Amino acid sequence: MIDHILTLLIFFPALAAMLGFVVTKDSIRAYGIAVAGIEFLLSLWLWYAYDPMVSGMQFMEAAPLIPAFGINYLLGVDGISLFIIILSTFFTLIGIASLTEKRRIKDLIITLLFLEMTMVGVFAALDAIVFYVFWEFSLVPMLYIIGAWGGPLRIYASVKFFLYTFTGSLVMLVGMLFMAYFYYQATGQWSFAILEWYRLILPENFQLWLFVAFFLGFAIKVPMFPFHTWLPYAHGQAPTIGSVILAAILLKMGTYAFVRFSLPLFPDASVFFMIPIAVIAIIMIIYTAMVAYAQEDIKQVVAYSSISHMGVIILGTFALNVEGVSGSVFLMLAHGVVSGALFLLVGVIYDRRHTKLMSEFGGLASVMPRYATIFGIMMMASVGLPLTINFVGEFLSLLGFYKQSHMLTLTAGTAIIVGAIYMLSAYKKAFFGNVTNEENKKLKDINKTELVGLIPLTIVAIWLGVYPKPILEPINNSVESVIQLMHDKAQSAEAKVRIPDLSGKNGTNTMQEAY
Amino acid sequence: MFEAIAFYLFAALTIVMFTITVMTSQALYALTAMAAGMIFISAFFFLLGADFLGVIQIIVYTGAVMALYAFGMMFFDTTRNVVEKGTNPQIVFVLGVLAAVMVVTIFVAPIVSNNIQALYPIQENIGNSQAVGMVLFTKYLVPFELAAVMLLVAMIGGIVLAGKKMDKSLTLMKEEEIGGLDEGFEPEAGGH
Amino acid sequence: MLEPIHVALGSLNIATLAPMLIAVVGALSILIIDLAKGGLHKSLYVMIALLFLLLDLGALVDFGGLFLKNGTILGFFDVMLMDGIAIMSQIIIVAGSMLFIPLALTSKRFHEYDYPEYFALFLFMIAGFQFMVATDNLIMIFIGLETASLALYTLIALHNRSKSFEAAVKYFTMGALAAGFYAFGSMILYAISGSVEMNQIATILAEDHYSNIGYVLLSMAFMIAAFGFKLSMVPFHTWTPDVYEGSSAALAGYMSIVPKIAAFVVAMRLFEFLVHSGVAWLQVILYIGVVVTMTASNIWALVQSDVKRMLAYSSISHAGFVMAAVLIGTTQSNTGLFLYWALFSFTNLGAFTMIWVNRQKNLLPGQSSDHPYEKFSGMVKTMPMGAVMMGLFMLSLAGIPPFGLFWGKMYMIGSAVTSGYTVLALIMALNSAIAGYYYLKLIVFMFMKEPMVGYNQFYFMNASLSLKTIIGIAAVGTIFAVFAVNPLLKVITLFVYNSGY
Amino acid sequence: MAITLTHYLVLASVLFVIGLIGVMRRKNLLMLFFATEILLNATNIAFAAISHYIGDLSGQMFAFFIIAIAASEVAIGLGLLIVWYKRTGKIDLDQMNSMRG
Amino acid sequence: MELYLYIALFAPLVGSLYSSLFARSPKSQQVGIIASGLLFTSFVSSTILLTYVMGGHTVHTEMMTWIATGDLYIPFGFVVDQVSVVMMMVVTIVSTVVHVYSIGYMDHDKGFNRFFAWLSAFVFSMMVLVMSDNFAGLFIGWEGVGLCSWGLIGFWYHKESATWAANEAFIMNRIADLGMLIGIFLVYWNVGSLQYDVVFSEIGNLQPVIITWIGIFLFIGAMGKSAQFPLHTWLADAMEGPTPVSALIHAATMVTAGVYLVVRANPIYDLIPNVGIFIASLGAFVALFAASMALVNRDMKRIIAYSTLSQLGYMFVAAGLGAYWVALFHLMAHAFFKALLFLGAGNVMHAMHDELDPFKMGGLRKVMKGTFVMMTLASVALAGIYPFAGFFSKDLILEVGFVEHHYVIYTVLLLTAGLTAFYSFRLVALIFHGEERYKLFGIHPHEAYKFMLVAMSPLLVLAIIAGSFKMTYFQLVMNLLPATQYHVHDHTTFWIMTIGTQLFVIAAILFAYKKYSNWSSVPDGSSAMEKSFFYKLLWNQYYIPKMYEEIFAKPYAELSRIAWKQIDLKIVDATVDAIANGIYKTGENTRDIQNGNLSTMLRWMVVGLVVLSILAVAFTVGYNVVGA
Repeated sequence: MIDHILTLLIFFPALAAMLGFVVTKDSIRAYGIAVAGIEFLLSLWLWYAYDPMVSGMQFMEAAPLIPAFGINYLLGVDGISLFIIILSTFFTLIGIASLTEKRRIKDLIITLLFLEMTMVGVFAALDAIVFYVFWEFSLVPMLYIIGAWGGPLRIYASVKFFLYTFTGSLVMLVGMLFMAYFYYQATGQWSFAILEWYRLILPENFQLWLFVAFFLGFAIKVPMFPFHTWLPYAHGQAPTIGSVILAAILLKMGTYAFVRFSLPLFPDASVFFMIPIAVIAIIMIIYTAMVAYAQEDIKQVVAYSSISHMGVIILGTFALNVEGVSGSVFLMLAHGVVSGALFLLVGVIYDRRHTKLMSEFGGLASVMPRYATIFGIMMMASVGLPLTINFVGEFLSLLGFYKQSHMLTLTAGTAIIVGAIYMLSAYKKAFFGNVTNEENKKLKDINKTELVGLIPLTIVAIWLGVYPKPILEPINNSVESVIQLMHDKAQSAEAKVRIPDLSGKNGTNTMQEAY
Repeated sequence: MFEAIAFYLFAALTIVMFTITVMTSQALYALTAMAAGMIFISAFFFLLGADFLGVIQIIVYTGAVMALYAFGMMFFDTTRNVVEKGTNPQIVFVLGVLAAVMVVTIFVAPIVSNNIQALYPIQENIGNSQAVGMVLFTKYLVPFELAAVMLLVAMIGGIVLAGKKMDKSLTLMKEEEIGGLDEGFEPEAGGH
Repeated sequence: MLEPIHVALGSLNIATLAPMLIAVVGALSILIIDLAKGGLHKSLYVMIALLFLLLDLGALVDFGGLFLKNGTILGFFDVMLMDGIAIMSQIIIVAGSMLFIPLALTSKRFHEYDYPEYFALFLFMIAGFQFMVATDNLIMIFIGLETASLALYTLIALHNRSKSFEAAVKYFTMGALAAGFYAFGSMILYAISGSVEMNQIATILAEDHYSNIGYVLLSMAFMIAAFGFKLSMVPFHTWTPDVYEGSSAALAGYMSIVPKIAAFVVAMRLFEFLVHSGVAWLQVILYIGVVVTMTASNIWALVQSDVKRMLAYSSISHAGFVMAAVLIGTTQSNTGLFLYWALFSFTNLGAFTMIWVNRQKNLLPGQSSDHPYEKFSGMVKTMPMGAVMMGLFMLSLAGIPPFGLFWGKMYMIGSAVTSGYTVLALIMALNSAIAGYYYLKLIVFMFMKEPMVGYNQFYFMNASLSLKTIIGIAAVGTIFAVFAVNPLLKVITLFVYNSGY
Repeated sequence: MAITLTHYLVLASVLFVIGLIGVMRRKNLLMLFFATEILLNATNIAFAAISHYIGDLSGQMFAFFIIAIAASEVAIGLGLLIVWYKRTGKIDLDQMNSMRG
Repeated sequence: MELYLYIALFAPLVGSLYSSLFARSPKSQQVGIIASGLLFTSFVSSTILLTYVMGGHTVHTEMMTWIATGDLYIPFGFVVDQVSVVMMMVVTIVSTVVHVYSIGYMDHDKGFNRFFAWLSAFVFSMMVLVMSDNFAGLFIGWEGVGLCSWGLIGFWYHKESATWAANEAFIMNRIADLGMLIGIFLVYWNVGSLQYDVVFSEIGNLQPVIITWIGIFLFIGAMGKSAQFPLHTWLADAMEGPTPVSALIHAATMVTAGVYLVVRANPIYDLIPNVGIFIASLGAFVALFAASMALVNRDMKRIIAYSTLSQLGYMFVAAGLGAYWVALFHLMAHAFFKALLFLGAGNVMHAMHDELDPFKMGGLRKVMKGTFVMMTLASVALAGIYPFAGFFSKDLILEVGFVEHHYVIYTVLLLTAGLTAFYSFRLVALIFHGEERYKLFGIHPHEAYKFMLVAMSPLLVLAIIAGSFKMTYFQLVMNLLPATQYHVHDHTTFWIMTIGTQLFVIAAILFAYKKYSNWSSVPDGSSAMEKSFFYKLLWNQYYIPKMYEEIFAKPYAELSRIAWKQIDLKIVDATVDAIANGIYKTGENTRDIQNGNLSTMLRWMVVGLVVLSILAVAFTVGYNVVGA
């Protein structure tokens, strides 16, 4: 069974979703929790069985799918993807457990389970087309969630979300096909296997074009400035569960893909585009933080803050050294936990007041103290306070990029300032001051259902801030092999310098060993 | 010389006839002019030694097709002229002239080829009809049979479409109406 | 005196006629049954037609085996040409027809199905298409094409309401013009080569080194116009939306698949040798044609308010997409063409069947067409399975993996990339994105809007077991396409490659 | 001044274009069908001429089949026109405007 | 010894967690008592460690790995050495006192339990800050105290001004923290480690320019935490928090973290004297600058806050000039008397029902004897009168300036010493002497709880006698810090200086008493002095807060609004929508190509044909031309 655990992980939720059609409306929530719980336990088992000392792929699975065109069903996890998979299952469980939605809950839970399949699939896929299949299919459940359970502008938001990301990924598909063609030219065989592609050393000009093609798909998903405008709408209109999954997992697909595809496939192009991308990342960080500060809707603040944080992740990824990339992978998880929790929290107040405008609130801290506390903890985590999960990632990302550019890091570092500005001012507007609005006076504090989701997240946010090692270590090992691979493949002199050579280091696997 | 005179004469006649066909507003003129044009075309066939075609042309076109059209005209009561309020007639002529110029530009260039061989050569000593028959029933047997199928299709189609059963539309009728209709509605087999 | 010709019967390869003859015999037997005893229920004719089509398919599969063993089979003085693409396209034609014909078994009565002739004409039409693809003789192609077209015009009109007459007349008139183009184009080819068989024409032109380039190009201009009409390439596409709207949804779905594959095969035979000969003109023209067709029809599809019309424009766009294969002209792209079309058949058939299923007899109040988007609004609440099915087909049409059409699209784009048409590949990809919008629009209506009061009783009005079965088959074919792609690819590649394309 | 193939081809093109003009400008459907006949006839002349000049019978065959096709088209065309006329009482194509866009 | 280390470190954390369990429950005395008890434990452990360290040992322990990736290795490592143990003592003493005091002070507050949770958490963070053995650990504490400071300044979160001040403090500190973070990055990428011992032993191998940058960036961090110009405005505003908080955080401990950082990083600053000069100059400037603002302020707590700021300036002068031990010594002494002063002020506030304007008080001497004595003595200590603590530490800094030949700095500091004495006693005089102006406002002041005064007494004792530890202290820290003795070698000069300074200070005190001890009315802005330019300048804090508001806060808000409404919605998003709409509009505008008219359709077909044939002809012509 352990040999096929990834297949199980991917298709168990889908199968359960199909069977879910039979379950009655009243018991569907329990069913959903059970399924998501089993899935989560399976993913924990995956972690348990995972050997953190091995940097390469584990639990590899292979089955022919369209061998005539080099497409195979290839799965595997390494330290980079392992925890994002766990995060996916974790958030699905939490999302379903703390679901407060009443309308057509059966459809919603079935959709969520399908979404879970696609999320796990994206992170476990080792074949570009299989990856693409899950990547693209994940749009559909999300489209439905936003479009059917969202706010007044839900249709606009969902269609925008869908078409925008769809467009980007189609360009990426062309890139993938070109890559496969290049592989075909080099070896005489079709292959979409990522690990096979890793072996290729592409000429620099090809790298540049392919990098751009992949970049477009990933950048829209992340979303990077200036492709980010779908996100505020999507978040603004999506129901709580939609925002949570979107922020926690779906956005990570983009950054994950950068680490999985762009970096190891195109080391020279990565170095070539490092500075422009860093500049975009910095614009994301500062500009969206400013936009977040101007928001009136608290959910939009969190939405824009997501973009801002994704900027830091991108920056860390393009640090192209172990510290930065590990940091950015860690920050993906951290941001997933924190922003997911923040969206859940916003959902709590939205359920009670059916508004998300901060001007409607004020003084919530005295009416809903427990809520304010958890919100405060998560806000501080979002701001990147040490000993919270976000700090580790942000610190490492910035630290990593500092190696590449002092000035840019200094500018990007303003993230910690501007982040504090919008978060604190939002918190102040919503929670501090006197209760002015009559409707707020009788608000009930956070209830058990909601705590079910939030308590574990709070624990994780602090636990991993204090003791990130169990996660950071496997990440580090896998990232080291990626960086070494990049160094070995790099052709330009600049890239050789920019990407550190780890081969002298003890315990580091070289490219051949790892893959 | 005779050939040239005949060519130019019939060319002029055909062109005039067909021009009348497309330009006149009287359906009857058009029909008559076309019938005449068809006959003049058969003259070209005779000129070119395609006797069989010439005969077929006269029989089929002037005989069958024209009769059909004439029948149609009577049916449609073409005394009520369709007002041809030609929208943008200049476009039509510009397009026409352009097409003519382009095609003619190409056609004035002689065909240069050393590789054209007659696959089914016209033999001088054999009558055209015989030769045609020979080819038609060997090489073109299948197309010939298929043409028969096509004519069958056309026949069935024509009959079905013009038949009485088309007067009432089951597609548009409500189910109850059809139900009531069934007793009185004699489903004629195929309408022939 | 003319020498009598002795022809050995065996050399004729009469068997090459078998598939078409089966269809013709089927049609004739329907007519005879009707003569013998009128007033029989349509289900009888449906089943007879199905049986004959099954025989037809069996014969084709048999030919497939023969082809793989012996290569291309010629028959009847080389008029009949059973090569790989002929067999494959015929299989698609017959299989598509088999999925189509049960759609006659609606729970409502529509005019055309009261005619046994309808089924006879249908089989004649199939025979026509089969002849059209199984030859490289321009005369034969013309007659096959006309047989099929004339039958098709009649079938459209038999729906018997003014829109279908209008559609049929429009289609017919434009078809007549296109026939003129075809005849003129063939004439020019004949003038410069002295032959009406495409392989000979190709040989002679090559031997001449295309010295009559003007004639060649002019003939191609006429041919592109003629086949542009059949394949509904812009600006010869204008009939498509009207005809689709005017005919019954079932027939519209059929038209989006079968006639086009026949036309594609002829286009492949006709254009590809020129594409390969390095006549840049044709490449440029096809390039422009493909891009304009894809893009323009997509853009027009965006603004449609009727689902069937939208699907009409969408099928124009798909045809443009596939036409790229002819432009690229590699084995991979031609394989992609058939793969795409096979997958497209399932999906599009499903989509049109879904529309057929909720066809009501008369127009809805306040609407001017049969299938406005509003009719589908909130469908997920009243008819969840129906909505899911329709959504599935829309997603597949949009090219969302892992549904059927994605694999076709991927392979087509892949073949473009492989042949150096990177920009074309990008345009194809971006067009898929634009297309996403209108498919999504229907999904939005079905899944995200509230049902319109008074409309919901129209869902599944026309459903019957056989229609549901067809939808089921189409859905299964669409969802599990991924497992069919590999065997399909292998077989198609073998067929295409061995036919020299 | 011998009559060459070019003469015939030019004649055919001229007739073809006359047909095209007719197709484009006719609003009366019946008369529009006349124009389509002209198109085919123009081609027929060219086929016969080519056949004559290169001494090959295929052209005549083609023309023969074109005549058959033209005849079939007339049958179907008239059939369609009749149902259309019976339903609407018109044969004016400008009246055919229930579908657009 | 590690056990004591962990007790000292984690006892406050336990206290905090325990208190936070009750955070939402009604006030419960035991929470305060237990928290205080745990802090006392911490204090005892620190004392034990102190004796241990005095024996010439240090304790260095690594609890566990925190972050390890690539070459980066950051453990949770703690070190108790001569420097950190001094800080630990200061922190634990003052915080224990403040905790006990708070039991009384926060007696009537709804958020009693919550207060202790925050306060203990702060102590924990501070302990992490001082005990960490690496820069990252320092940064944890650094940010942790910032967080607690935020929570405590904004403790009364229903007050707009409090939450505003809390956010201001946090954000300003964040600005400085960025500098610190960059400093840490620089250290890491140049040294390869963040451990103090590694860094300090290898720092000498680096290029001077890099060391300079490291020094500058680390000092930027220090500037924020220690509220040095220009990041000083938050400190005065932070007085919105409860007074014990001001005593603990904004006087004794947190704000001195900057000084601690410079002292801790002395091997770095030793190598870059230029930066040191800058630090010293800035310190001197801030000393004078803050003192001048204190002269006219009418908010009791703000006056003390400015005084703190001014004293921090002194410390930076010392540290900048390389007299790290002096800086640390003044830090310690200052912690005691300044905390005392704040707690006294807290008593006054309590008595006066949170009235802060000393002009509205007066004559409180009679009702608040204990407080009066304590505040007066604390002020004396602050003024640096012999033999109080301030004399030993502050005068030493003046001497350092003199000995190091920085006479300008010396003069400035001397002047500041006079000002310090003046405003301190202006405050004392206004509060405790003169007419009982509070009666105008109908207030009935009363002395604080006894135990609060008792709790304050250790600080009083220390404020008095701390100076006598000087040599012991020197012996202790010289193991780690440069053991430079700062003596004016010329005895005459020394005595003239010392006595002169004392006289100058005493004169200032007397002047203050003379001017304010008989004050009778509450100023209403009508006097000539209040209208003078300088008064207004000082009263408005040199218009700096206003300037920040105008230059940074408002434009930032405005820019943010523009970024959202104009750029994001109207440019970025609108572009995307415009593309989509453009495509859609194209469809709308061209759909009439299919206008349903058969004639048009046929014409389009012919158009297509004609275009194709034109292209064919064009190509043919071109082909022939080129071919020929």
